[in-house]
Amino acid sequence: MVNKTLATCREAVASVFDGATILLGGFGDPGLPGQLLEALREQGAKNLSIVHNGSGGGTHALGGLIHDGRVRKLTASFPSHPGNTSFQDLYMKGQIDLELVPQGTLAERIRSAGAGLGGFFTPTAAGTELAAGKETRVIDGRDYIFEKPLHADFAFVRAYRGDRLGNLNYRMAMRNFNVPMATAAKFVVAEIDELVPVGAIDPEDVHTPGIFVDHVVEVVRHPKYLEITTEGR
Amino acid sequence: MVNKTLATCREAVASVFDGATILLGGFGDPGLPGQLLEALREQGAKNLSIVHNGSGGGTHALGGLIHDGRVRKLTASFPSHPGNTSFQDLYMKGQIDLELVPQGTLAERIRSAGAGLGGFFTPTAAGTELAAGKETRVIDGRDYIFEKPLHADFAFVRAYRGDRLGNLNYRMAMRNFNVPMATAAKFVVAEIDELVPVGAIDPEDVHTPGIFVDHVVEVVRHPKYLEITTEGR
Amino acid sequence: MSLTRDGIAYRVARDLPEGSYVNLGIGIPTLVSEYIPPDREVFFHSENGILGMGGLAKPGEEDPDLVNAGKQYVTLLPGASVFDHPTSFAMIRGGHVTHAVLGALEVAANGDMANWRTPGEKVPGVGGAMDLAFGVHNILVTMMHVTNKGKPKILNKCTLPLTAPRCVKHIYTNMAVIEVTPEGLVLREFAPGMDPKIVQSHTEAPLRVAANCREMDIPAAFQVVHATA
Amino acid sequence: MSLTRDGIAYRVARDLPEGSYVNLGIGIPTLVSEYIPPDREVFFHSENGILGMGGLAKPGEEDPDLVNAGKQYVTLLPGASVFDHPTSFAMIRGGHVTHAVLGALEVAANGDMANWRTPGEKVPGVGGAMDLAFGVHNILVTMMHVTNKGKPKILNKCTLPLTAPRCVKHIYTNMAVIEVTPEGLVLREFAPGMDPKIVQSHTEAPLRVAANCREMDIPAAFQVVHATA
Repeated sequence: MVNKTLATCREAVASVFDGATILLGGFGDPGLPGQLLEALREQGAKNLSIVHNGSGGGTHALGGLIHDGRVRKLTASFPSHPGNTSFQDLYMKGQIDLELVPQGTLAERIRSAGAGLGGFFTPTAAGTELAAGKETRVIDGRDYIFEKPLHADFAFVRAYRGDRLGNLNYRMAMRNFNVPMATAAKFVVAEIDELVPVGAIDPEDVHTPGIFVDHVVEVVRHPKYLEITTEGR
Repeated sequence: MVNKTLATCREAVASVFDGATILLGGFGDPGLPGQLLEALREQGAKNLSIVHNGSGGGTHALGGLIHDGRVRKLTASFPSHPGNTSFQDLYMKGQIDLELVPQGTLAERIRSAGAGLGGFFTPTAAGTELAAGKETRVIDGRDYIFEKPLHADFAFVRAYRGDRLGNLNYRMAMRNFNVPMATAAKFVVAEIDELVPVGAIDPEDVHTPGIFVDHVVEVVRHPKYLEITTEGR
Repeated sequence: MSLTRDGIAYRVARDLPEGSYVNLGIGIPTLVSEYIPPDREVFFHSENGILGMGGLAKPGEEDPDLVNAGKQYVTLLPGASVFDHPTSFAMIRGGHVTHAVLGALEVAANGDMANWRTPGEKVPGVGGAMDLAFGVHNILVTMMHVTNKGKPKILNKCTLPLTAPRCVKHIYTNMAVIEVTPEGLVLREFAPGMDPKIVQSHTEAPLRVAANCREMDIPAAFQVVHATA
Repeated sequence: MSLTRDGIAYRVARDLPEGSYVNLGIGIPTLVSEYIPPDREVFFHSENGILGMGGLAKPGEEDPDLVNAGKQYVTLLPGASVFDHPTSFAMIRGGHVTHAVLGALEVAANGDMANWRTPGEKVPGVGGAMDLAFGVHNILVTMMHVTNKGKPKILNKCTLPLTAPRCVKHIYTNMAVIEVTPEGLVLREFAPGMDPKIVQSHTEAPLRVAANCREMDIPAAFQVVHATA
């Protein structure tokens, strides 16, 4: 019997190696796998390359991982979290690399990787500073730039319900980057609120089919991750 | 008050013009907008360019439209419907053009159009007869071919439930090409089984948000479209 | 007199047509949703995967899984939908979102816009700004007409890195409503008590005055004495 | 003796591992799902947007909105999911579907496969064949070992237009199980009553006989007297 469940976040992050590239889902708190991140922080792997929309704040979750000096590179669309952050400190000291990617391009590059494509042309950023060094092409009279797929070693996502086959269901605005990220890494782990029996998620309500997922871990939602954040877009 | 409902399929197809390109959803019967097609057949527009997975059989729906000589070009992945068909007759006589596209490439080209992209590189068909004349590129050691987005003037799709805002919900295997097609045409009409009040479709169950849809038409499902077909893939 | 921030939002809200699909940036744009006439249906889109967004959630009624692009807890209106990032940006880049109301640091006479790199910022961030500026047909800029130091923000040419070239269609400020046309900027309306000459004196780029240019019709509550006018 | 069509399907089914995600082509491959051992979980994928497909629907119990890629009415197993075409082909092209069992007209010694253009066909059709052949790591071919006219289908070089180059990993026929390796074809098993020489005599491409090559372990019900052997 296929059983993708793991008992703890610790087991789920055990195989993360130094220098790994990790897709980290979530946008704000919804869909952020905060407890996998805390487990990763304890696990100790370093020189990580993290792909996430933002850079996190405070000293928990992603902010904590960056604070601990464990991240060598961040690929993000909005790392400019208001206020002083660990990311800002390290970035100003030249101790962390940043690849800044427009949000839609970031999502599409991840989807492209998961879908087995070799890249795509997007109009976004054509002719701007963020297109510097990128291949450009005029297609049907419009300027486009070429963007490559963004593959990763690991993806950590958060969903609402999951089953032992890895099927995931998200509530409300939790899908965000989680849906494409779950398709684009060699090893995909989902932190879920509730492990349900196979069949409890209606076939029409499976947002990430189990084919994409290696493991699910049920966690108790920590109130810390429910705080209202003030992070900008 | 926004109201995208139309009373009849006749109104829904009224603006189709000679030479129009039409995305036609469905795979087999599920998701095929059969009554919009019958209305289109009565409407009379000709020299149509139709994009659909297959070529239809018999003399109703797409088969009927082709039978009537109204289609000048078919873009499809599997037009080789078993048995003699109107498409086969016209194709053998050189009276209808065929653009043969692998099924996944067809779906992705349509999605690419709806997503505002300029095209993508896919490994599918690289080095085969279907890549003849296409740009090729080696990306990270693998051969890819370039495929352009497939835009259209009209998209006709079929959904299960819909509301006056154009939100659509599909049952089971109805989503198929309908989801991407609803994003890729200038004018999008959905044939639906049931018009429901706004809010009746849960936000998490909207598979095609109303932003993509121009009109919905409620129809009574005709038993003719429930016949078991023997069309191959 | 000039408009308050809410006044600018109020003025933009009047121009969003029935059935439009609108993305609101942070700052003044966020206020726009408050001023949609009650008999008009406008659908608000949020980059993180929401269409049909309602107002902010009341304290104590927040849904922890439902924030807007500014990470504020929001509500949904009947007929709303939720989806993933690729779908959300397909809506933006594919031209399905009909209007975006964005803040800007600079706008040029040809519609060039700069709003993603702030002078002196430590860490750059672009978010969804470029996708919106490139993908949405009607880019409506809301901003104060001049900087805190009184310098024009509507320029002959942007000095900051561009978000997108030639993307802005209309500019709404505390002083004026300006249309970007292929022939340059056209002054459509000015704040109550102002006139075209005053607006031009705060604008680097030349303004053509529309034949039907008029004083804005805006409630007194949205007007303030303008410090620099 | 050689295997029936069901025998070929039975033999393939034994090799699909627990937890595999499998796409079945039409013809012999369709039969494979019948022979998965009951204690083994294998998930069947259908191009038109189904994962976790069960068997064919019983007459009178068809769901009009649920067909497989062959347009037959099917059922879903618990844990199934449905999705759209772009997602379905992301599963295929992205390498998430682990196995595809496909019919073929010709397979070459290097793993080249031809299965999309039939000689003499009037209208060409490719369907999802190329996406599968290019995207899925384990391409398992099932076919009769020779044509109706007794000619080999396992060739030094394909004569028909390729579906994909170097894609086949294993070939299952009524006579043999053959592995495609970088060094050429390796005979792993032969049908009961056959031997490596007989198999080679029906195969154009040279076969190396594996050190542990053996007679297939297959129930008698799946064996028939082979006309050409």
